[in-house]
Amino acid sequence: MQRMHRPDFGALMSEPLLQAVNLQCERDQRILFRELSFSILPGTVTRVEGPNGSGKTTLLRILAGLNHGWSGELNWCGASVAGQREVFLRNMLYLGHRPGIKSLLTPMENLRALMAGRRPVSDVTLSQALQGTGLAGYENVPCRNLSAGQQRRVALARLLVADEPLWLLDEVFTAIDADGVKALEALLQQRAAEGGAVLVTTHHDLALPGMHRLVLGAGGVTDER
Amino acid sequence: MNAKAPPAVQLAGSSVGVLAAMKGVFARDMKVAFRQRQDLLNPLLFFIMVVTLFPLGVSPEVSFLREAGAGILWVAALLSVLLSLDHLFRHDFDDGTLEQLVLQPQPLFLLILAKTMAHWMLTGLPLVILTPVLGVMVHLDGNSIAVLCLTLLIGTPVLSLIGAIGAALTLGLRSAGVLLSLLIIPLYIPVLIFGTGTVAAAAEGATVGAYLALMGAFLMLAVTLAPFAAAAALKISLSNG
Amino acid sequence: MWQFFHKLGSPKWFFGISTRFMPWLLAGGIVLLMAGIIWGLAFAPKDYLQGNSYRIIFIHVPTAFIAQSIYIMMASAAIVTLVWRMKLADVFVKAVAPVGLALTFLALFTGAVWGKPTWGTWWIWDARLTSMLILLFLYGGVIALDRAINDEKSAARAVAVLVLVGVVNIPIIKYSVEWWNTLHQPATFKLTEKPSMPAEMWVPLLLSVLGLYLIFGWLACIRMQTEILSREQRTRWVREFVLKGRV
Amino acid sequence: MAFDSFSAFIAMEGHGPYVWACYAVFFILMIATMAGSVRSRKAVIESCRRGYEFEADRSKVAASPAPSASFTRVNVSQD
Repeated sequence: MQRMHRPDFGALMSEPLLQAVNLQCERDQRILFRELSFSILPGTVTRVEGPNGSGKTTLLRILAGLNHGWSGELNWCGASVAGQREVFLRNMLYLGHRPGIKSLLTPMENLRALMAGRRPVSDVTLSQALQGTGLAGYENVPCRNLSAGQQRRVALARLLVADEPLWLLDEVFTAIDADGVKALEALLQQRAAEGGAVLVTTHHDLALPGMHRLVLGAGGVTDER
Repeated sequence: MNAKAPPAVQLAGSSVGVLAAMKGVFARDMKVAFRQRQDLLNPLLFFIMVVTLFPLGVSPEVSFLREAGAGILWVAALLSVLLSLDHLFRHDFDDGTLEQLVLQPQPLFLLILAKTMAHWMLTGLPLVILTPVLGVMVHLDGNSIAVLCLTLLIGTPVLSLIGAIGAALTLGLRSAGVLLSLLIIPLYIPVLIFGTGTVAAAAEGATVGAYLALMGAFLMLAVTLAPFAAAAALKISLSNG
Repeated sequence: MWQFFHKLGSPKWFFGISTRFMPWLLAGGIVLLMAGIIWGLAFAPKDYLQGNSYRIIFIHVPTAFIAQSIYIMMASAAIVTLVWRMKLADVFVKAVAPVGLALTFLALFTGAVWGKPTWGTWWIWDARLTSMLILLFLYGGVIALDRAINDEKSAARAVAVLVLVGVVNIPIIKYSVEWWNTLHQPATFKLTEKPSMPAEMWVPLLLSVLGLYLIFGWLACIRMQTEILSREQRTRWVREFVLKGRV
Repeated sequence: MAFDSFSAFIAMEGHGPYVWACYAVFFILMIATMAGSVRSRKAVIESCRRGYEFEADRSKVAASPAPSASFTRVNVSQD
């Protein structure tokens, strides 16, 4: 996979992009995590780990601003996320379990619709992105005729054109074949090298040197660096 | 970590304008709807069938139909819109499109306004277009049919807008369809009253300008307030996921 | 001031203070309500137009009035829920909605029964009765939505949105129903509209309204306490209250 | 007193059934609501108490942490 969007290194930054202070989340009368504090620095890949039900998905959704019902502080570039929601949303890309692909539309139309609210991207770039995820020749086939893995790749094509510095990727490796996983690993690494920050949950073993780990567990939270 | 200097990243620039984003949402909904044309026809068929039930179930007499016709058509239109509301957010919710919509950097209520407009174009507008035919079938006179079409033209967007609140509130719940009707029907009552009342006034020869203006005020109120409520409701419903 | 506000939102504080008030609310409510009702039933003069059937007014008006004001109170609490996220506010909405439903039903039932000797029919599409019927639907919707959502916090916020949407609609509904009423049946005479009511009538009416208000206050307190206990059962103060019987 | 006798009070000049039916339903429903509220408060307190006692028992028994998952097959009788 080859990224289409190459950022120019104008703004040099070393302060944390996203900072969580004392996050606590309770669900159905059960505390998922408490006193969870961490910083996401530019140029890092962080893997959120933990057994099923430890709150990995919930954490990512909280960071993305989808879930309410938590307490603590979330800061974007040093200021509260709540006060600059639109700026934050413009700089954050979230891919969830459900990737946001309409089965009635073609990969091309899906990608175009997903980018429509973010930044103008030419169709040429979009089709290059689709080719980059191995969907060459499928650009104009309705997504419902594609396999689960191919549909997932449509969503991943977004990563090839994304300019958001922060990526929150929830179980993106699901239904992706071995080659795809390798390519995606390379992509994440490349993104980190460009200065982007990636937070990822997965049950795959990732072979990424220098990867950070954020471990959620029933017995409490450890933040390993 | 490697010992290199911290890498640099540039923050993303300003996002697409609100209008362009709304257009994107609208265009996608229209495109999806036209890929699944059967779903577009269903509320229309339902509309026709409900109207058919009244002459069969109550009386085919011209005098009855002429008096009740506007009410029958309004109730049938209301029910058809109600029937279609369940789909307004459901598919988007199931495939994750809704999450992406909420995470777009533009104000959510405007994006919802775009979605609701698409919903109206796909359900309300066809109902209005079909109304003259059914109006003739229930023996309404020409003037009444014209006024009825006007009230539906102003009223059905209100139905879609208020309905969007209900659809957002019941998103992802069991038996959402029935619950949606329970929540929304009481809120539809004023529109129904003024819709049919205007036609009745026209039939008695009164001028209807004031009534239509009042319905226009309803529409303005719904356009300005309903998307906010629907956006708040949508965020709450998504928070469960 | 802010501290007081914060304290007001604390379930524990509310639990303690309400326990102290509740006996007074209940006793005062029962005394006032019974005084109003007995006065109204046995001592108030007969209405020259409607005869003795008008004596239903001493429960019809209190139930109708309080049923409507409960919805307004719920809407105020809904704003507090959405803006300040105060726990007590959503406890209040959840606790009093069924009471509002019951009182709305009573207002409708007494109105319908009153209609029989007055209009000669059990139900007439009178503007007030119709508005009350729609209010009953609104309460039904609120309760149904609350039951349907499992997650407590989401349920509270969703219900708050619905209540606010409803309260914006109530004046519109009332106005439209009244307009519709004049359109379809001009000049029926209204059940509770009196040009001038003698003091022997309105004083007992006032007493029963106040009495029912106090009883509603008691009901709200006890139902809120129930809700608080079940929500906060993992806190230490509830544990102590349950095991040792004190707050 | 607006009535001459107790029977006149009950009859209310023919309006008695309506008036008394209203008051009966009012009192029944109000008392039911109040009694129900009292009972559900007691029920919640009782269920809390049972919960605390159950927890207290369990904390004595379970000292060793259980594995997060064992995936042992459960035999299901198929009648």
